[in-house]
Amino acid sequence: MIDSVLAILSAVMLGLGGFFMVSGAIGLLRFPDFYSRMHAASMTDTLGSYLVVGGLMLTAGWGLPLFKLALILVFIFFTSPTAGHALAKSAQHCDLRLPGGGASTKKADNEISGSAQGPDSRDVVSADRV
Amino acid sequence: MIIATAIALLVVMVLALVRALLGPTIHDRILAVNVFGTKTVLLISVICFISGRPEFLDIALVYALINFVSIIGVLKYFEYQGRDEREGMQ
Amino acid sequence: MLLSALYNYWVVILLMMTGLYMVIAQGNLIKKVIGLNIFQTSVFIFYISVGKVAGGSAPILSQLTTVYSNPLPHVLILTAIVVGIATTALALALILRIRQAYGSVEEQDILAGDGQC
Amino acid sequence: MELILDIALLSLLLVTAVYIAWTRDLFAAVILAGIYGLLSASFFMSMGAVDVAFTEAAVGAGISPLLMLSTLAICGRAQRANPQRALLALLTVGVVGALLITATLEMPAFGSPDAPAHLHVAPRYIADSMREIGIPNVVTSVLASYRAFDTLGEVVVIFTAGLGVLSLLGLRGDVREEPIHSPMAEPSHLVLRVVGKVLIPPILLFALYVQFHGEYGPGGGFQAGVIFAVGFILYSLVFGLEAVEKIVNRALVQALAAVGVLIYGTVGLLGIVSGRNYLDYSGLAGDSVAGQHLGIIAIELGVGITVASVMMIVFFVFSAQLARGRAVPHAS
Repeated sequence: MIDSVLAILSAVMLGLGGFFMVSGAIGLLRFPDFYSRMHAASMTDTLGSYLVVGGLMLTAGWGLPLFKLALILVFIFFTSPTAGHALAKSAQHCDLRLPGGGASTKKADNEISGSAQGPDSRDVVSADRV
Repeated sequence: MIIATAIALLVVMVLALVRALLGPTIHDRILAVNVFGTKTVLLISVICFISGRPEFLDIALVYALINFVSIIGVLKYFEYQGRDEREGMQ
Repeated sequence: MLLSALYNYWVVILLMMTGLYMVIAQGNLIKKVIGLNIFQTSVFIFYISVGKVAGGSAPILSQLTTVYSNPLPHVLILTAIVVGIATTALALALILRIRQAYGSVEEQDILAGDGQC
Repeated sequence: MELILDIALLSLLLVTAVYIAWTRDLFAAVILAGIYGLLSASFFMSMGAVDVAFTEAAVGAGISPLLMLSTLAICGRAQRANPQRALLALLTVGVVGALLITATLEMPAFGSPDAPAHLHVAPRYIADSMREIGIPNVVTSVLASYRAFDTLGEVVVIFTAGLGVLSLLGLRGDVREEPIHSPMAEPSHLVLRVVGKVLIPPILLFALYVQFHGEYGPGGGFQAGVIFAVGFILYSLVFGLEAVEKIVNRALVQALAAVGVLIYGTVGLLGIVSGRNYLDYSGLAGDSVAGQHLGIIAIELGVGITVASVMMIVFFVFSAQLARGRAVPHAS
């Protein structure tokens, strides 16, 4: 009884996790600018990982694998949002602008090399000249 | 369901790879690598369960750590680079 | 049938050729090192593919299974990966010194710099 | 499922490699090389090569992109094209590739159990290693006992490469013109500093686990060394190079790189002293299985120490170079 409930629960969690991750990846691919892609990717990334690892934990049974999965969960809990935060901060820091030009006004609190350069000193194109 | 999850993970990896190839900015690529890394952690855990030897989760664990370190490293060097190009332009 | 039997080897060869192309065609020394790394990884993939036994599990003995992949390629490649990163580091250090001496990491500039001396 | 995984991962690898060759933005190339490392490790995992996947995880996705990026940050990321060379190269590559593909038609089918590679020594390793060495991880027993001499060579190569990097870049690093400044060490990265502080102890603990669990599961000296170094690399990324040098003395790390090789060699000599061959550990303890076990633990420790110190030396030399970077005058 307990086993079948666990199996169903685990299948539901794995399925939901897969759904969230795929939807996040579609967002990563289709959204128009960096910050909204970032939003789609990092939110679903964290939730999808929790669901998948949680689903695996339910099938693992007692033992070392369960403990390791729990560790993975804890690490993802710490690293995934932090990486997202650092990434967004770095994008803002490098003056990556939204199409509307919102982000470049916020760089007054970044002390990097004074405030001499205008918003064009480092635009999206020069950040990635292929 | 585990197999369906593995296939979903592969699909996500393909989409993230496409984003990493398309760019357009370097931050998009870094974001794609980050997503890709997390998905690799999950894919490896899932492979462990599919192949019936879940004691190999150490590898997924090491990925979860290394991925974070490399993202931080990439961002750090990009800040160096950004500061440099800015100084060059003045 | 042929596809599933030889697909791994074909991909290995295509990767190897991509690496070789980068080493020959690109003038930038860093790009050459990345090309060498790709070439190296293709060899790793080749060894691991050769070592795979259908239905075989990882070569860590357990009661659950009796068929294992061949452990010997794993040993060779495991050490090769770490040696590979050490030699890559050495190559990158050489590139940094070349840049200090010539002011560039492009092959053409370096050759031109040699011609002047 | 295995076949789908295999084909999908290999195709992704191929796409990534071709894009790396095609792009002219070196920064993108290096980032994609990171993805390439992740993919190849997943591939190794799906092939059942857990130890290899472990090593590739730590090296291919972690340290190698970091080293390349620090080189890039000094050398610039633009790259020049060379069209006439490209044509010649394409021709060469096409001919060589066609020849090699013809050669693969003679290869035994992928995964066939009666391929020549599986008939010679591997069955003996799998059948007898439990009785002779007494540890379940066949890869570790082959690495550290059956082929220990080979591994000694690899460790010496790693040590030599570390020495080479040090002599090329490190020796002038003692004279420092300006204080090393790390953007990540600024207070604006508060979240990163806190999370970094939380994560470093588990990384080091995990490295020790990998080091001493290598006989029973995937792991061993090579992997543990890299993970241990990654712990310190994370510290230096978050808190700056000066902070690390307060903790780990540079001279000590350089000495430890040699100590690891010496431990390995000494254990080999102990084999001779106990009346056996070089690197035969059977005589180290009462019965031969216990002796083998002891010897493997000792040499794995040597490997781990050398790998960890060489990786740390290399990374710190590169970041010191990066921090000083443009203070060095160009010859141009």
